[in-house]
Amino acid sequence: MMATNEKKIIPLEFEQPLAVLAQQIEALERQLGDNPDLEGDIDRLQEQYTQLKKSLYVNLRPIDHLAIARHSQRPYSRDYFAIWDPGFIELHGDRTGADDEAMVGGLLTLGGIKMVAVGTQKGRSLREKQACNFGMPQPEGYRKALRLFRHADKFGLPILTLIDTPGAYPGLSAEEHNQAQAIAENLFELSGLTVPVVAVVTGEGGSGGALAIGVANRILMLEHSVYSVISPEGCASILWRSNDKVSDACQAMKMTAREILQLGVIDQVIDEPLGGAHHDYQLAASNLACAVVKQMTGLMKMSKEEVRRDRQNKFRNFGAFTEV
Amino acid sequence: MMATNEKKIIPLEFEQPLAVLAQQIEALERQLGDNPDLEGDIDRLQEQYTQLKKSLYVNLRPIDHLAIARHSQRPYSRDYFAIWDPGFIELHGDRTGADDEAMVGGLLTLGGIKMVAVGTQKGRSLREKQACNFGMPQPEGYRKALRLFRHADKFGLPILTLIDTPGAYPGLSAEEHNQAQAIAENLFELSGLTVPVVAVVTGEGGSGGALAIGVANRILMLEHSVYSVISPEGCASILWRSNDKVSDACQAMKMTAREILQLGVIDQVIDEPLGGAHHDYQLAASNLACAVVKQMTGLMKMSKEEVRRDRQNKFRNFGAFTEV
Amino acid sequence: MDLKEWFASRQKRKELQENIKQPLTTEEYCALWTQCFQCRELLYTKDLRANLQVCPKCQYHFRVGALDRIDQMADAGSFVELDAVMTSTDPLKFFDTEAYAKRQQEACRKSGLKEAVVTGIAAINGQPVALGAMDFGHFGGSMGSVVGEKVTRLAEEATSNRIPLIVVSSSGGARMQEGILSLMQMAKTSSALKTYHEAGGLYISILAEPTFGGVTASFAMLGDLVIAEPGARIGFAGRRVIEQTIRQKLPADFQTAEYLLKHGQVDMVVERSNLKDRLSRIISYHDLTRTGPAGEPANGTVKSGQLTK
Amino acid sequence: MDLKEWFASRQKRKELQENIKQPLTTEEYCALWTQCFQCRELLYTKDLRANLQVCPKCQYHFRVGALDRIDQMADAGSFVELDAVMTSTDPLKFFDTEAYAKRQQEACRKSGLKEAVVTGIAAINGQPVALGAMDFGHFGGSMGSVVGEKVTRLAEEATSNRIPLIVVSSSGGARMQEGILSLMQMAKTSSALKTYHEAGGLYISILAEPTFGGVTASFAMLGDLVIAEPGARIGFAGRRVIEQTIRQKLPADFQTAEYLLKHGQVDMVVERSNLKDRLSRIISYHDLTRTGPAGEPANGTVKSGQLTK
Ligand SMILES: [Zn+2]
Ligand SMILES: [Zn+2]
Repeated sequence: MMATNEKKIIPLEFEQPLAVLAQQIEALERQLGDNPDLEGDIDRLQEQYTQLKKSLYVNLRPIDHLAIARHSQRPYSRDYFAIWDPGFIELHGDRTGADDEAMVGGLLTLGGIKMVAVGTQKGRSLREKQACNFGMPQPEGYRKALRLFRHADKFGLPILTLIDTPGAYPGLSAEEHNQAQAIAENLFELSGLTVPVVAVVTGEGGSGGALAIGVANRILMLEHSVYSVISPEGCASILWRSNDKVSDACQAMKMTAREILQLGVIDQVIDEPLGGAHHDYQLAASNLACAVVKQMTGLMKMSKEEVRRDRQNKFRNFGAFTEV
Repeated sequence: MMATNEKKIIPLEFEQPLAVLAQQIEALERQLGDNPDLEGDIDRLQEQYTQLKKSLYVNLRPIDHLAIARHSQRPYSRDYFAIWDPGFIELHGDRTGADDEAMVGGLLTLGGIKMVAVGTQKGRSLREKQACNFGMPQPEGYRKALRLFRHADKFGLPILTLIDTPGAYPGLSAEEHNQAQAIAENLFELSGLTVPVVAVVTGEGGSGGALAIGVANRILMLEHSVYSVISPEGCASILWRSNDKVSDACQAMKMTAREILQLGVIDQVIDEPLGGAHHDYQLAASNLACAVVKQMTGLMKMSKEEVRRDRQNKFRNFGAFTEV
Repeated sequence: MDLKEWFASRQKRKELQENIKQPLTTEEYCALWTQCFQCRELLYTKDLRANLQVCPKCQYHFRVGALDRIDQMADAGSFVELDAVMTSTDPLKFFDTEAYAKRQQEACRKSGLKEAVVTGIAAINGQPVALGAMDFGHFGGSMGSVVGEKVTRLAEEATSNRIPLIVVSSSGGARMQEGILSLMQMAKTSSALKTYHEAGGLYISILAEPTFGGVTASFAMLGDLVIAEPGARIGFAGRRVIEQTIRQKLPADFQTAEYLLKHGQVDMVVERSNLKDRLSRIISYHDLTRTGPAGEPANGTVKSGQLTK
Repeated sequence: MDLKEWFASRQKRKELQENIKQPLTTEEYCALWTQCFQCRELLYTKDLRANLQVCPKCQYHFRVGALDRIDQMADAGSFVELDAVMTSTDPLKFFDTEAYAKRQQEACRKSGLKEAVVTGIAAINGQPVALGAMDFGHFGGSMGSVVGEKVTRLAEEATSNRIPLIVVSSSGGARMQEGILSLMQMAKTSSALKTYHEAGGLYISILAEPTFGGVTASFAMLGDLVIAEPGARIGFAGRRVIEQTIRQKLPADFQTAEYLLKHGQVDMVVERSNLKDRLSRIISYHDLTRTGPAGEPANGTVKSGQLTK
């Protein structure tokens, strides 16, 4: 877990005006000892800073959300699990040859509810990032998740999944080990589970690789997270045949939390701390926990058959078509 | 399929006296044109040959059975499948990365019964032998078999397995891919199937690697086949600390078909053509088919629950102990 | 254009060709001949079609449109199309360099189809089946809401009629222009197949050149049995994307049907000329009237007159 | 010797040690000290035992006998042994360089046990469990008819009482001297675990140094959760056999608990000092009274007074 208090937050490109103001304030504060008259200026700038910050984050473009969702200091699954439950019992492995670190899972207690939690993991240090394959699971990772889903189903444990992945890994052995089948099997099996499943997109929801742990009764998204059928870079290069059109692709695909809520695909957008979850891990984790516990509590009142039918009906209704 | 009529049968060591007689007869026959008086000698030798052959095969030592079971011309699973059903539909792969050629399976019709057939396969040519890893499946092979077992169970198709394997492969990736778990899971799942399972040891029944497809309602063995908890070579080297004691190990372990029948572990010993199945593929296949069809027909009269309980009870009763 | 119209227009075309003996335009001439992608042989298009779109010289399996595919697999006259008029709306008002609505019109004009999959009930050697065929020629065979909905309904149809389900996939993946809704079709179809599976259904998935992305990672890989056509390229990620990611050359036969067979991903590779017979024989092994939802014998049996709702 | 006798004799030994202050024999002196296999430190045996047989210097986990293991895991006084008097017959009249019957006597003398596994009902932090522990010191922890039968009965006991099942494995594999009957124990135990599984039971398998062969390839690898002890060597085939077969050196950490963790075969590696607490916490997640055989809520709940038959 990264302690945000001790570490300087790296500003994003669209946050530069804010960063400039902050620097000015800091400079003035250093001179304050010599020149007490500056206090007024500082106050004025501080006010300006607060205003700018507020307005900045209400008028974010889709590509800005994407930048926040991908922020290198954004809390990852392990951060949430550690904040929520220091006694989290991690379960490893697919039983057939690999323990994919890009997929973390185990026994978690949240708001008094005992559950199986599974999440993609990006890694913080370079070494971790490589170990986690930058958050791109291999087929072995999806199969590890499936093993935990089945465990949960057997013992009536509700399931929480946290999604933050660019997608499945486009690699040689991933194809050889049939990642298409691994993803498909997860969709297939998740749809048949008789325990409540709550999925939260906490960062990037990257296509099939995200959906593989996202077939849930309730799908939530953090305010600045994104969810899309293809990466905006992929979309831009295919449809615009240009790498400069990523922003257009973000816009066109309607991939932000609020847009996807409007499309009716998700159930709730969870507020983040101002500027993004990486500004305050504790608050982000707490907001997330509240939302999850509330949804889970509701679902846990259903019978096994109801909970399954609820999930299947949800996905059954997705689609936009006419029959005339 | 090897055509035995066209190919000379390679004699085993204990068959040498027979081979010598056969050579003498042949030599005399070549001289018969010059010296018609030899006919009497030939007849006498021929009589001797027939007598010797008969007595030879009723007094086989365990290690002689082992030699026949391992004979390089012994019919393998593919030979039986091809003789029984030219329309055999082979099904490949474990779905997650490998198609182990040491484990063959598919949809087979035998005596009018549609079934799923699975068998280990040793390979005939050097290239085939290597492709089949000399009949030693990898974990992927056991998982392929399991996939077919589950298919059979879903569609109510009875299962036939043919066992002829030195055992699971003692290799690096086999261990890394958790072959112990692969074997254990097969035992676990086979015991729960609700379709009839008939297993036949057709050659070598090598320990856990054999049992992994051998948890059946009825277990049959070909007359000269063997079935043991460890290879006699392994047993000799561990218990006698000597490679010369293989014959003693064979004797001590009680691994021949008749001995195992006496121990109550198998249900039937199937006659082979005189000298072994490799002397007459058609006859061997036909004997085997008759036995299988008869057993299968009986089992198919049971209900799903009965067939499962029958199998579980069978294995529940194996063991020799006292409680005083 | 539904299947009946298509057959009618094909008949008309035939008659036209025989009646009018005028010199050919260049376009008409080109349509007469097809060059094999693999061996470069120049083939008479009519012969190629008669040979099920397989090059008689090198056995290269050309792509087959959805209607031709059904024609090849279903007993003559047995196919009854479902959901023929379903079309996609434009939920995102998607616009890249062109509006999605415009691109859809274009796709329909090119393929002569309303969408990238044609579904219905048919018979294969007398055995009733639920049959779907994708058409790569329509919008790259991409899966949007309509493809997802039609495949889902087909699975539901197969479930309620207790008949085998056969889907021939050929797709570039999910349809980007419908954004997240396209992605959700993967889950929707998989969920319908789960229900079908638990009801004891037999689903045979056929993978044709090419099958990629969200289609592979959902219904295409969920067959009880999976059959690939020779040479078909099948995968999740595209070859070029993988090469860019891992910065190394991939094997020449990477992601071909034969490569997948070697890597345990498909049950068999079947030549198109044997496909119908093989399907028929496989189906004969799976008596769906025998097993019911709980694995117990079903109460009723399928009557062929009661196949469609 | 059953557990009660063992505790009694241990108590007697303790008293003896305290009362008699005579000079030690060489044997007694050697028994007082143990050298760590890993760091070579000379450890006072009593301290080592007090530290759960873990080297305080390098954390090397020594093998633990079945009775000590139960002592470490079960709440004091909670263990009630099952099938304490079961012994193997000699179905094959097996003779190698010595008769099997003779070897059995020898094994009992060395281990002080009747067989290579001790099973019973116990409590872990108040939670009733079915508990089995293997003893490598008895006949190499090999599985013959008795080990198979006792593990099977333990699983059946766990099934009928709806309590968690915990088995600590430590074994060289199947017992050759019982031939094919030993092999069949793999299937017998796995079959009992299948029934337990379908009844919704929680089975935690603990793999201790060393676990190999037929034990690994049956009940040891069938846990809902699989826990290994640090440094424990676990596998199917032995390291030397593999090296001879593949003719290459194996990695130094091959088949260690940590290697298995990296290769996805075990859920976690847990130090012995944390094991009881970890088990207790894991069990608290799995309420076996909640799920019944068909995945529906069970009718009754477990009453701790009704644990043994
Ligand atoms: Zn060609
Ligand atoms: Zn030490």
